[in-house]
Amino acid sequence: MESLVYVALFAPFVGSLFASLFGMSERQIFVGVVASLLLFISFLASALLAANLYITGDVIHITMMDWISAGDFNVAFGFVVDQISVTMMTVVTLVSTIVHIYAIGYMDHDKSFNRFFSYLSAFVFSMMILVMSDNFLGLFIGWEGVGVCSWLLVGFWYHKPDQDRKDNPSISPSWAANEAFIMNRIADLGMLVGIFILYWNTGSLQYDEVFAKLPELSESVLVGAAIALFIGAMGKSAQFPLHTWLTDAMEGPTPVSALIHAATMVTAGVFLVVRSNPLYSMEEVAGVSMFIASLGTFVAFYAASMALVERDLKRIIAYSTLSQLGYMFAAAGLGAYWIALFHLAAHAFFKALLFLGGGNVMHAMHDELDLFKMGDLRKKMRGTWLYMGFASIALVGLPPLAGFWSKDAIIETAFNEHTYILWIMLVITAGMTAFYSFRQVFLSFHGEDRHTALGFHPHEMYKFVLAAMFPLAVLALITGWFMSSYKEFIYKIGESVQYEMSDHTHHLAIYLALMVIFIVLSSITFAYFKYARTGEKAWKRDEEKEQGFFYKLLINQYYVPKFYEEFITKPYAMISEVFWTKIDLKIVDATVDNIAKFFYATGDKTRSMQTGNLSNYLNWMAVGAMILLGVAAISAMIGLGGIDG
Amino acid sequence: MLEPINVSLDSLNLITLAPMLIAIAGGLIILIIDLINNKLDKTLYVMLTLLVLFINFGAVLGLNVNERGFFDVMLIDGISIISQLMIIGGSMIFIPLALTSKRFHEYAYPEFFALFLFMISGFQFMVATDNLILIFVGLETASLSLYTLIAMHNRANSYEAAVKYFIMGALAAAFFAMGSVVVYALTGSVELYKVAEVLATRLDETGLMVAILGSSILLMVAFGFKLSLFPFHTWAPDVYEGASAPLAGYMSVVPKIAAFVVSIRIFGMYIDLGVEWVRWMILILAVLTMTLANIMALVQDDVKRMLAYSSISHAGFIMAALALDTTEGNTSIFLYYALFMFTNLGAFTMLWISRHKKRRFNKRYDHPYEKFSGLIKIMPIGAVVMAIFMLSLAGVPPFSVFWGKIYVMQAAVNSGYIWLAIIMGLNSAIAAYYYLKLIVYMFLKEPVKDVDTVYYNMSKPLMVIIGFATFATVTAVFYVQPLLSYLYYMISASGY
Amino acid sequence: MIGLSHYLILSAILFSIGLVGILRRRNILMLLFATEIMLNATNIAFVAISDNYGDLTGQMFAFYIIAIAASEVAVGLGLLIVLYKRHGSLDLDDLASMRG
Amino acid sequence: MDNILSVLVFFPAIAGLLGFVVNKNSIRTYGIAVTVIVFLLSLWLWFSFDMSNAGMQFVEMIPLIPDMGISYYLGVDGISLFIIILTTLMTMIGMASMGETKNIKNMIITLLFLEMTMIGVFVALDAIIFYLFWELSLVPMLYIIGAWGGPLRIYASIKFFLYTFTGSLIMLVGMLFVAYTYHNVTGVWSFAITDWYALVLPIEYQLWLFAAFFIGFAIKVPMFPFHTWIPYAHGQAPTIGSVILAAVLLKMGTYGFVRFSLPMFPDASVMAITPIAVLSLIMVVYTAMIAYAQKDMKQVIAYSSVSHMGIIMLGLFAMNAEGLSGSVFQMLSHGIVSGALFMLVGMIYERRHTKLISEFGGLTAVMPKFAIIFGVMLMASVGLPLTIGFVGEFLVLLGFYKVSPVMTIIAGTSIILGAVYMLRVMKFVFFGPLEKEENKKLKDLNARETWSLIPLVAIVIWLGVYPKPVLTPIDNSVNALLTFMDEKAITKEAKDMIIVAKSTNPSKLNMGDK
Repeated sequence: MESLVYVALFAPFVGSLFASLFGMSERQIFVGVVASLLLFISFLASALLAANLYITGDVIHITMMDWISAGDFNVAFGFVVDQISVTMMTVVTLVSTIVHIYAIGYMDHDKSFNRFFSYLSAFVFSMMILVMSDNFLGLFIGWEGVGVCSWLLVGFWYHKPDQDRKDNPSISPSWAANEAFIMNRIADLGMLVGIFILYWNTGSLQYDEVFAKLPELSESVLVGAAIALFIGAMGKSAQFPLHTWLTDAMEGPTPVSALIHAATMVTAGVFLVVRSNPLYSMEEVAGVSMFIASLGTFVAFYAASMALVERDLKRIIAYSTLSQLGYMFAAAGLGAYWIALFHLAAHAFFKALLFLGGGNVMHAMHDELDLFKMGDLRKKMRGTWLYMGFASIALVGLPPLAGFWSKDAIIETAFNEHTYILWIMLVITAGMTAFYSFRQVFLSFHGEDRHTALGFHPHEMYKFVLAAMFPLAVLALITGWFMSSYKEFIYKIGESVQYEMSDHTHHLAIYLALMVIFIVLSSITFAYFKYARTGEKAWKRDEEKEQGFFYKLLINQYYVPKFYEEFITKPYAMISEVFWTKIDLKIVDATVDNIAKFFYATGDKTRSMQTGNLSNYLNWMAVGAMILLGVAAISAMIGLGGIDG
Repeated sequence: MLEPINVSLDSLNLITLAPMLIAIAGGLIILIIDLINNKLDKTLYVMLTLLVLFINFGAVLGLNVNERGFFDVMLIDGISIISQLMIIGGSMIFIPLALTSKRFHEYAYPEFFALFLFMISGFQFMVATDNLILIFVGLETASLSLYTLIAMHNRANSYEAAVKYFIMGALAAAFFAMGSVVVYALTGSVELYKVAEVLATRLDETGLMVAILGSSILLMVAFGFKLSLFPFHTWAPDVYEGASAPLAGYMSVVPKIAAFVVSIRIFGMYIDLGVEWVRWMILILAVLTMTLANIMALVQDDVKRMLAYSSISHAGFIMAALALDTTEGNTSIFLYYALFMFTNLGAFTMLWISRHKKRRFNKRYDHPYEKFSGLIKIMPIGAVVMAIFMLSLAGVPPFSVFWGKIYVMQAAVNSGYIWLAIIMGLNSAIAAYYYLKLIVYMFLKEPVKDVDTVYYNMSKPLMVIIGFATFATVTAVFYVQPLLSYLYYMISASGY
Repeated sequence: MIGLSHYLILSAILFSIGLVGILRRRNILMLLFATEIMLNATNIAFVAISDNYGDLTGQMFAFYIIAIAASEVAVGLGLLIVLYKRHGSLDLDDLASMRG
Repeated sequence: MDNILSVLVFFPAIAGLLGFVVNKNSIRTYGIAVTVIVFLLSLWLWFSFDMSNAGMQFVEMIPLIPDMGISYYLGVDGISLFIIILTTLMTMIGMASMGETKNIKNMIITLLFLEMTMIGVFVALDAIIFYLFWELSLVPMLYIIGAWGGPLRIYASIKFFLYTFTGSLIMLVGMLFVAYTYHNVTGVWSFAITDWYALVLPIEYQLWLFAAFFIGFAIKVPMFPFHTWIPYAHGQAPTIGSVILAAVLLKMGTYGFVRFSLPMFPDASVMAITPIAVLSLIMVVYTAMIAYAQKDMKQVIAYSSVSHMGIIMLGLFAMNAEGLSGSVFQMLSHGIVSGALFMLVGMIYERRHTKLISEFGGLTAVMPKFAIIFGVMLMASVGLPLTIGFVGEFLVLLGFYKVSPVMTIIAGTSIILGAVYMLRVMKFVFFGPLEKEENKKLKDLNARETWSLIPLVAIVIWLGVYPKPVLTPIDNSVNALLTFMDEKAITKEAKDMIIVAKSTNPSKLNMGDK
């Protein structure tokens, strides 16, 4: 079994290295194929491990080699395959494999094809380290590793120039990449602090050792660690206020968005909270957990609201990702860790499917993403239309698709915990989700044909690509059916992940579900009437409405990016400039130079005593005698002199 | 009834006089040879002088420590021996510098060499006695010869320099004489050991303090002048500039050694007696001298003038050691000068080999910095050697002056004068700038013009001297230990 | 009765005169004379003190000073003659080509 | 070979002297050959180094001036061992990658002398010998900056020299005072550092002496506010000068703290934690911000150097093995990474004769290899895990967290600010459209350049993934140091602050051999 762990972990790494060998040469299809195959191997290994774990229940824990040891600090490269990590491993490798295959088709025309696969496989490798590590520092390796790969992949089309924020809210791929990296770094600092707190209080960073010592720790330490680690999670999972990078990250190629910014990396924050569930379920940190749930709910709502008016296909999906991450945090914060993890998995499948469908549209439309320029695409792209529609149904949570089971469980949890405000907001958000998802589907695939007039001639994606997406569709359909067996599977970890609804909630569950379904269906209907009709009643762009306050507020993302630019980026640049030109050069350096200049100037002054005139010289001698007299007299008077006997 | 004068030759201990007599005799021989044949070449006289100096050196080495002679006027103690050795050693390095490839006026006269030997005997008298009369006689003999030697360089500047030096020297001599009067009036003696004895018994008298004040100030003016301490240093830059480069280098070392010996004898006596203000006077003069000379050196445009100020600053540095009045302090004076001698003479010799008959680079100066621009391209070895001298002067280890410097600073620290050590350190840092300036010109700038004429005055003997100075500068670390233990032994043997 | 103190005061006055001369005079020859006056002032003091103590050392010193003063004049005048030949003047203010 | 240290020190110098004879056309090969030999010697030193011994090894002692207590006294421990290897490595690689053609002979000879002085500083166990090499190292550097530098080179070189010189003279006074105190206590003159370790000084002395040594070292590090010489020095120096300066010369300052200040003045060191930490934090944040404002690529790296040195300083005063070992490790990492970055900037400068960020853009398209190596070094510079930059930075922050969480968080902003300024460079130089005509014709790295960088890339990753071979000896010596400090400290505060690792095995520890 141990070798399977290594296979699962290192197969993507080998793929990455293999692809990087050809990084600078021409496009080679086999590079993509080999990388995909290796990922598939990794998936198989993960699946075998999962099956083994399901059957035997033996958690595999291995230590590969020492990493850092100094003083009492000792961290090794250790990996653990338990229910949590194996869930993530399977999901990650599965989605990755499909995205890899998809990318072979999608990146067909890109001259940096090989480089792309190198990055993408490297990402998977980092992600595997992240989920498999048995200690916080190993997790941090993966954490940073996925950050770098995200940076590389978002900025993949580095050659694109910067644009004005009005023309492109993400400015440019390289800008978006940097934004993502830097924002994540801010959160990473929080994570590091969490690691420091845990190390100095427990003397270790290995999960089991740390968690075993948690009960001995004081409240402040626990709260501090919980907050610090959650700050780390906020960055990676793009929670408010560190959320702006996620939508900007849509500048990357679509497979990247599907894999990294929907299915896997952004869920790392959720994974961290789930992984640290013994910490977050401590009574002392209940406040923090509540905050996590509230923030998650808020983000779910907040992101959904922005998606309502967005015109950019990918950004809508990004907002929906953000919103769904909010759901996951809400569940995790409320203690339903396994539900969060289950939603994470289900979401990974349907969201990847949605994104890949979006990629097909984009590919067909020559990178045009404006919904207002599409319409009636279903005739030309039937397969894509089916996939995207299907994925949207999963997303909005209609039974029997995956989204229904997991999301409904979260809403139920909010009800069960008597946090009714959260519950109401989550329900409303579900309605909003339904509206914007189908607004997007209808605007692009239904209604009047707006694209032909603009000179677009869309065509369907390659067959093998569509075929590759099929497993995702299947998973989006069936995942939910295995909820109870998953529950049974993950409950073996221990008490802290177990979560059951109260009997009261259990009785009401069916009505609650029906209510949500009703809201969702009415939203879809509304969207249909507004956007999907043709002819007379076809949707027309209403420029006037776009000037409204709320519309502008939403389309400008509540002016948060603007705020960051005006109050953080620009002042930072300004202060830096002041530090450099005003303080460093004018004060610190000038002081040093002035000391030197002072001596030089004194020299110039003093040298004037050297007039060359003998008479002055002789006078100086007399002056000198006077000085000596003065010195002697003074030192005698102040007692330095006299006779010491 | 008058007793017949009966002086036994043994009690005279004439051997103590031998070194000076050798020098004087040598000078006379040179004059006589010239009378017989006045067409002889300077090389003869140079070698003759050198031989005389060798014999002289040997005679000094043969002296026993702590002897008196010639009616107890001569005092051969440790410091008189080591200072005589250093004086002769410095002179031996100096005299071959006459053998330049170009002809210079002064070396055409045999009188130059005779006067030179007389001057040495003067210095030797100064250091080998504790009698104020003999000190005065030695001092004046040496000074008068030196004035003449400067003037013999035969340029407008040399006369100006000689006259300035002469007049100020005469004034200093008057101050010395007056100081001696006060001492004599106080104690009825001009022999320092007796003076010390008398003063020690009468220290509690108030009136005495005033007189001590007078005598110490008068003598301090005289020696402040000789040692070029601020504000009596004003002659030094002009005289160094006017004199020929080797002579300027010589003046920055040998006369100062002699003057330091006398200063140790006189002011050391005062400090030993517990007259603290003398210590403070010296300290303040020393600090002022090293600092002001340093910052004046910063702004110089001429290398020779810069070296003149630097020599003043070094003298101030050493003067501070004198104020410590410990064996270590006194040892450090000699150690410093022994190490400084090679480097400084070497540096001035480097100027000497680049000396032109006419001023090519600047109307006012012989050795402006521009002259050395890009020297690394013209004569790489010369540039490296000069840079070594400059670094040594700046106190960069492992070159010779550094070892002197840390010994002085260690002596200051050991006596509790940490502030003094810090001032010394900071001064070294300031000084580094102007030494560096020359290095910058030599290594980092492009040559300006007349590139072929920089080593105009080069000759084999000069190369030997420079090579020797370089060797001594670079390998200092290996001979500091024997030198130091010898000096320390000699000085502690003579009770300082 | 002329006592020791009178001699000493005379000596001090002479010394001061010499010093003032040195400080104020502009002609180099005059400076030379002024230093001679100062040396002679010390001579007077030496001889007077010597007489007071009944000790010959002071007088010896005085003789040496006289001798040295004489040689000083010899050297000094020699220098001044050359200088005068070159410059045509013995004014101090003309003798300032080196400065700074 | 017991005298391997002397061989290491003097071999480059002798080779430098002999180099005068070598013909100008062959001198480059000669230089590379010599530095390779020195590097191999240093590797040999590593292999024959006894990893389990935390004390001084390969000790050589010849009295030079016994009356003053000065002796030729050399030795290495785990801390200095790797800095020596870093020195020989960076000299070798710097020499191999050097594109300079003007006056190449002088350059090579100067570099060889410089190598002698640098190794000398790190092996010296006698304060005066240490000082000797310390000062002597200024001279070749002065020449390198001044002769091959940019337009302001003379100003920059003099500033560099005088600033360091001034500081070290104050330090010299401190050394003399320690020797004097040692003499008072024992009656023997000695400048041997290991002798000085045994000296227990009263608090007041410790504070003053700490201050004196601090000035000498802080200027070299350079710590805020003594750092202003470094932008000029780096800005004007030729590539090789910057490489050596950043990689090795700055380490002399931090090494000095480890070798002198900490073991000799444990109480004063503990008292100085807060002031030094504040200065370090200013270094970290303030210079990182200044780096962001720079228009010249090289200046960005120069200021980033200062910022990283702030982290190193912080680690030195963490007073626990995690921070201190991390700090020493970070010295190595900073040496390699900033050295490589300076080399990279130098390579682009050779092609375009400008270092202004605004002159570039989109270089990845024409220089992919260059961009990749730059990217790797950039990531190491911002402390990405599994690169060499992470290990040290993490350990330092971890260690200092024990001292002050708040300060650690402020220092931790270095991982954010570092990313900010480095990514800005990356974006404007390598990303974006390739617009300028001159840039379109740029050639990618040639074989010489690539092969001189690849070893560095390999080390960056090797020590990022498996730092143990280096970290263990460092940690042994650091533990010995901390144990020693803890025993020597006289105040309770100091004893409380200094944390000796529980895993320290006392039987292995000995400070010095005398």
